[in-house]
Amino acid sequence: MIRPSDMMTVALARLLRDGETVFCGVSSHLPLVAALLAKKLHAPGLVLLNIPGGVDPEKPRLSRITSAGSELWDSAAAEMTLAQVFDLSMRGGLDVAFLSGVQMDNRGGVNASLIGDWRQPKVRLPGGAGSAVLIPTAKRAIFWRTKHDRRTFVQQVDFLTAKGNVSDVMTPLCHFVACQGELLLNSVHPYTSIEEVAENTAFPIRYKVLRKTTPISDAEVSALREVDPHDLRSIEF
Amino acid sequence: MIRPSDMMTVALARLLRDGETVFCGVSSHLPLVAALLAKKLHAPGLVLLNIPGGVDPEKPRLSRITSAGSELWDSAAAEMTLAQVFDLSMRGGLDVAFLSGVQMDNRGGVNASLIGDWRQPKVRLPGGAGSAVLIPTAKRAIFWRTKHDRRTFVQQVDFLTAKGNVSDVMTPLCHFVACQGELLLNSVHPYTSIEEVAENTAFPIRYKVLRKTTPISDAEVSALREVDPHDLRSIEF
Amino acid sequence: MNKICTMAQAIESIPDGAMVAIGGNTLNRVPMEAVYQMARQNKRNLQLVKTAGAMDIDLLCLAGCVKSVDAGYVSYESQFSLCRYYRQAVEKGQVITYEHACYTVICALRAAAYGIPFMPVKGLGQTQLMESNPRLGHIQDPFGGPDIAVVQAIRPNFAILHVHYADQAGNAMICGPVYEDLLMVQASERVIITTEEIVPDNYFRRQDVKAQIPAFQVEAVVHAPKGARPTAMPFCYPVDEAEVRAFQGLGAAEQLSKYLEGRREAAR
Amino acid sequence: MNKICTMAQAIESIPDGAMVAIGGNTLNRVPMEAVYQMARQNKRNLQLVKTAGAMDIDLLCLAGCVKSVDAGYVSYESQFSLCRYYRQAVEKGQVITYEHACYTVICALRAAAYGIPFMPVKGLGQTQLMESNPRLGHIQDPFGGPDIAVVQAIRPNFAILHVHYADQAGNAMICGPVYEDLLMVQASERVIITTEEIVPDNYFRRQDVKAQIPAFQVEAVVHAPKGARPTAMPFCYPVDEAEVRAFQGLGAAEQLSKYLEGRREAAR
Repeated sequence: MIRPSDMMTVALARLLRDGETVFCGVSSHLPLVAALLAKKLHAPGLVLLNIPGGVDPEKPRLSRITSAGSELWDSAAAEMTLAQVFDLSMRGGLDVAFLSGVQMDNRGGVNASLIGDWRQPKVRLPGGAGSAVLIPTAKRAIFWRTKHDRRTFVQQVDFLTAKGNVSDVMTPLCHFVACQGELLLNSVHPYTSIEEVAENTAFPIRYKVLRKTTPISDAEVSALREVDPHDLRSIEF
Repeated sequence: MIRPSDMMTVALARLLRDGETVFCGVSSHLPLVAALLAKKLHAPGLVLLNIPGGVDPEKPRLSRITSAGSELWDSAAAEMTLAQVFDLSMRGGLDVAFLSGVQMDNRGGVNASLIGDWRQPKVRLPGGAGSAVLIPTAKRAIFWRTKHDRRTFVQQVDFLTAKGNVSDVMTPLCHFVACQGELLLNSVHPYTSIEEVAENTAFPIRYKVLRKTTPISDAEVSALREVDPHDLRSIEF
Repeated sequence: MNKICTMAQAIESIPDGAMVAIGGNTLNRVPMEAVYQMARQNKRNLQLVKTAGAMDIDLLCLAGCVKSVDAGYVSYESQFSLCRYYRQAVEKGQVITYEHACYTVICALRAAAYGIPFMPVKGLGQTQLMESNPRLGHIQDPFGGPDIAVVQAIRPNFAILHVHYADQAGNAMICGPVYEDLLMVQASERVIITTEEIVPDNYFRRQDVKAQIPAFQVEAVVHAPKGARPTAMPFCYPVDEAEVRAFQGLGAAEQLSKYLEGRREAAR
Repeated sequence: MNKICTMAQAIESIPDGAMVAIGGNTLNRVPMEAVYQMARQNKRNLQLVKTAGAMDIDLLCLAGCVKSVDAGYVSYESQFSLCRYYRQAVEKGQVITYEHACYTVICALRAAAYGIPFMPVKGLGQTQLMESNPRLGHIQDPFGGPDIAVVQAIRPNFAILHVHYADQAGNAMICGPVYEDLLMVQASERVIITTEEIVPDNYFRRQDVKAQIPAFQVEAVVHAPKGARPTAMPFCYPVDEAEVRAFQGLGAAEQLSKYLEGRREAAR
């Protein structure tokens, strides 16, 4: 049986290309593992950027508690503070930013801020961290979320934290791609169906060609074990 | 006989107070020695800031060629890049900046840029370095110049590089202080006279009380020898 | 000048209502001993500034010390989940949130460090942060380009950081990730350093790598071994998970003073 | 990826008309071997960017490579006096000077690094730089404060720096004063590193102090021992005074090629 956390991680890794600069922020174990997996498999020149400022750490021993700790700095070749990583994106030099949130609409709008009205929020969420500036400036902003339900994929977000260059959306059920400003279903993970995706999505599902996500290969399985032996990719599951 | 370079250095040192942050830039051997002398004599807590970014270097072995070299960094306790030193002044945290130039008028206007019209300069000068932003922002901008003649102290500068908080002007002949926007003669060095100052100054000499600059004491002489054994204060004489 | 003082003395210098920037990031190198002390001293109406905060902000909210938070992210990560005391305080209207994009906190601190009233910010596209956060605005490009977003300067009254090494004069060094700490030093009016270790005078002068924080910018130095606990201190100690959980389990403000007392004992 | 190439190859990548930021300060850690190579390759219409330049700008002016200079200060210090070739070129109208306050060069580079079109600058009070330099202007404060000066972003096409250590991928480290070099890396489109020493792969990974320049920002690495001569390289060599004087004594552009040939021999 394929675990959604494995499928998501592998599918995210496949989106990354050799030589790209890739930013992972706070509370981002799953895309962090995906980036390390891509580096191991097909993108050895991928450059991981992060909050502690370690550029391209080598085989970091990830922490269960944080994805912003010094373990991403220790084996780095160079230093680039968070401020400088943001600057890089602002001047057009960041290829990929991984970002998450609590709500997303079918135009790629992200809410990570609050539920209700901002003047008097019903629920205060953690906040978008870098989203508001990274989603519009990174060449590709990849949205990931470990829940796929109608409270997450909504008709309209309660608050628009950020919107911009979301290129891909990865969930436990499927992979959306942005096409002319609209999220289209690109592939459904092997263990589910378009019906299940539709049931759990509050906006209408549209697609051009419906694919199944390519199953995880043996090489991917073993690389995944190697880069994430403690299964940190599954923390939020 | 008192050398003008010694008198200027000592008189500048006397202007500095304990605990002050003091910036010396390029081509500034004389005020650099003055700052080290003040630190030696009456201002042990003076913090010297400089272009290489060495904060408060301890007994640096100065270079004859540059006042922006690594000898000011090597024995520093902390690092503060030039950009950060400027920032400090911009936010109101720099006590003293030493600056020079080629012309000065009796309102404290400085020209370090050019002679003639800026659209077609007759003589291109080095440029004001930090003057244009430091003279208005440092709490006290101290102007020093190793020449005192009518081409330097002019009725009107050819080009206004900077103007602002000039508090003191030190020359081989005398010490001016700024008072309500005007340079007033504060003291004449022991080896000269108000007549000589006036002859060599193109603007009218005004003063409230005319003093002689206090001669160099024995303690000052010996401290000067210690901080500047190779007489770098006299390079421009 | 010897700037070493006790934690109590250092924190006493912070008046109610002060704007305070807190170093570190999430559960990494946060000056928690100083945070505990702020709660013990019952500070009121603090205006907190941070890019990504967690237990620091959560605890000060539980203790009722906080008036407002300027931050891009306030939450624990992964298993420790949300900052519930902070959430409750915001949802009850007790704490004002100025939500930022982490980077706009950085830009606002840069503006303060550079002595300018505001900083242009690239990248703030379609976002309701522009309407919900009064510190954000727009401005014309005088050189003819399109309008650009700006953020107002944030000049904290205090920055509090926990470092690895400091001398008695206040020269201080952080090893490993610096986060926004150095920027906070430059942006803030007054700086309090808590340090794992006090090093001898002239220690940094003999190093090839200099202290990143010059003494003249520092007002107080507190010797606080394990001063970041229960957050992680790179090269020194990891997150103390049990202690974080104990805090998260308190539930009510009444339990906090006992917890803080326990922490005082542990620090002895 | 191995980015090591010859000086000739690295400099060939710079087209005529390029805007080039040159590392170092006055006679300190200037990438002179690269400057020589630009002159040998007869670059034309270069737009030079520097806070405080000396022999680098002077030589490129003598060689007729320069269209404009953005700088705060162009001169040798003390005994070496003025940059006469630069002066003559400006006075003859061959070279345009955009005069800055050093800090406005820094602010312009920061604007480029931050992806913004301009940077507010505190402190530009009464100065004719505002009228003589078209890169300076004024702007309203949208938060109600007084108007403030701004400088337009300067985004060089190239930054050229001389460093102590670099690996073949381009990770690079400067020891001692960094001047504006690191900012130039962030502000520029392409970066050429010349280095005293090539270090093995993973050299920096094992250090407590990391490379300040990440490989991905670097396009070319040139192994150039003594590549800063005749300027000083901290911890390595002082200014070569005789060579500076020899250059200052050339007098005319015709003498320059022989001088450059001599330098090529010396570098072997």
